Amino acid sequence: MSVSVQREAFDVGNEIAALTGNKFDIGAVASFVGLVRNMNVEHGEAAKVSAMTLEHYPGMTEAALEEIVTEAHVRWKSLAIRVIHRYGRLEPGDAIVLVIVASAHRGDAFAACEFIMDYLKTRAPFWKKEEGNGAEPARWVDARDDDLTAAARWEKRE
Amino acid sequence: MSVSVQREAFDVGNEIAALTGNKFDIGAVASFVGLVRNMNVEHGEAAKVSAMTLEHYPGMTEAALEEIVTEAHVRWKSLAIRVIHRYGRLEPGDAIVLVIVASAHRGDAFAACEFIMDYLKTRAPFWKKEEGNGAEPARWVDARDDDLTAAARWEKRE
Amino acid sequence: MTIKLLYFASLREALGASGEEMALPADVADIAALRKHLAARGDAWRALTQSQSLRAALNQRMVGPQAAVVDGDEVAFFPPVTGG
Amino acid sequence: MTIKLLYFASLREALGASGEEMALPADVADIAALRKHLAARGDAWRALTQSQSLRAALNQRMVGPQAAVVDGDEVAFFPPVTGG
Repeated sequence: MSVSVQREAFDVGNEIAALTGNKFDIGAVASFVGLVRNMNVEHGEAAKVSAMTLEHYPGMTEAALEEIVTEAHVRWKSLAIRVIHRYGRLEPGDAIVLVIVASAHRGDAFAACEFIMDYLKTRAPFWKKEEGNGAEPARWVDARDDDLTAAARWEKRE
Repeated sequence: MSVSVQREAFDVGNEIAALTGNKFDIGAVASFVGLVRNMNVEHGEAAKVSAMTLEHYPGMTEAALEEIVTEAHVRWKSLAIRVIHRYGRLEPGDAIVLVIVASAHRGDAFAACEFIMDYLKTRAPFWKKEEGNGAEPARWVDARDDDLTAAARWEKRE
Repeated sequence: MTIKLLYFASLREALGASGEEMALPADVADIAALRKHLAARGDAWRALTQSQSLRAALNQRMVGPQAAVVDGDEVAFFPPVTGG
Repeated sequence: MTIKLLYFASLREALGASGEEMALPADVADIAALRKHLAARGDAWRALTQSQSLRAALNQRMVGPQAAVVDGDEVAFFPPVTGG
């Protein structure tokens, strides 16, 4: 089970240990954790964020993440990959997403980990709704052009 | 204290928590763990490795790592960086090195983390001596041309 | 033919519905035609033809406007994704 | 003048020493001259001039052969690093 979509928090150390334990050919483990920030610079002068709620498309989410992980396995020499993405209501400092890639050498691990994050940002069906200071209603987060650009980098290499 | 050189093992989850706790402007945490592998493909047909001993240059090691971390802070928008490098005798599966970079956005975190690993590989005064299957004496690990190439990538961007 | 429709995020809120079972006329045979068919309901539904950025998934995979829709399909409409 | 010398890894083993305090003649004024001075001890010490890959650090920073050596300096010689 390399992909999980869940409400619950995760522990990075436990997840790395579970992925790499008893495998002695792993030399490199690259990982990424995405966290809720207390501001959104897209909305004017760094609008305050007090919480956010992640909605997703059950079924398609898991399938999209599995497909991205499979693509990473095809492109790089990875030995093990783990992706956890949370949904529901989260507060600043809470972890949203975890990607771990284990491989023999660090180049493959870093590249596959960054690729998964970039693809996930533009292909996995999650939507964020942010709560501000309470004075105005929660707002849906806009997709970022930066994320499209980041994902497009990997297309050119094919 | 962003850099530690120590014999003791470390816990990735604890280190990430210590680096990011009570900071709510962090959106991205990229980390890397290097592990002892049970083989060395440089020595003929994947020579078995039963253990390795890391020697270092106390004083210079810490200074070299601090300098690399400072350079990463200059080049990327990182909010917090942690580097731990172990020395002494380690066995396959044991962690050797940990690099964590926390930043607002993932591009900075990934780039700074990979940069630190690449520079550390060619600039921090550590030397590895590997024990094989016991039939022959321990051997010093040769520096890898791959690592020089990886470090040189970052020079070109200056 | 009958399909299952799902709406997510801001579209779900604008439509006031998260989905529905729907019987389709035979001439509504692809995603583009389905969007036009739904937009004809008026008001908030016009976003289905007027929003350039709106995405469609057919049986849980992202598809373009020409994708054929057949009996039993699950079709979802939603704004660009913002996970991660 | 007196300097502190350190040897690491395979060089340390080849020399059978991890370091020493050493009084230097006045004409041994840079890293290149120091390597020649040490190599004149013979045997394993010749690696200090013959090994292309051997690195030097002066007061805990990597330096080239032209770096000046003065009284009280700490000079280290070692093979290319292999940490990480």
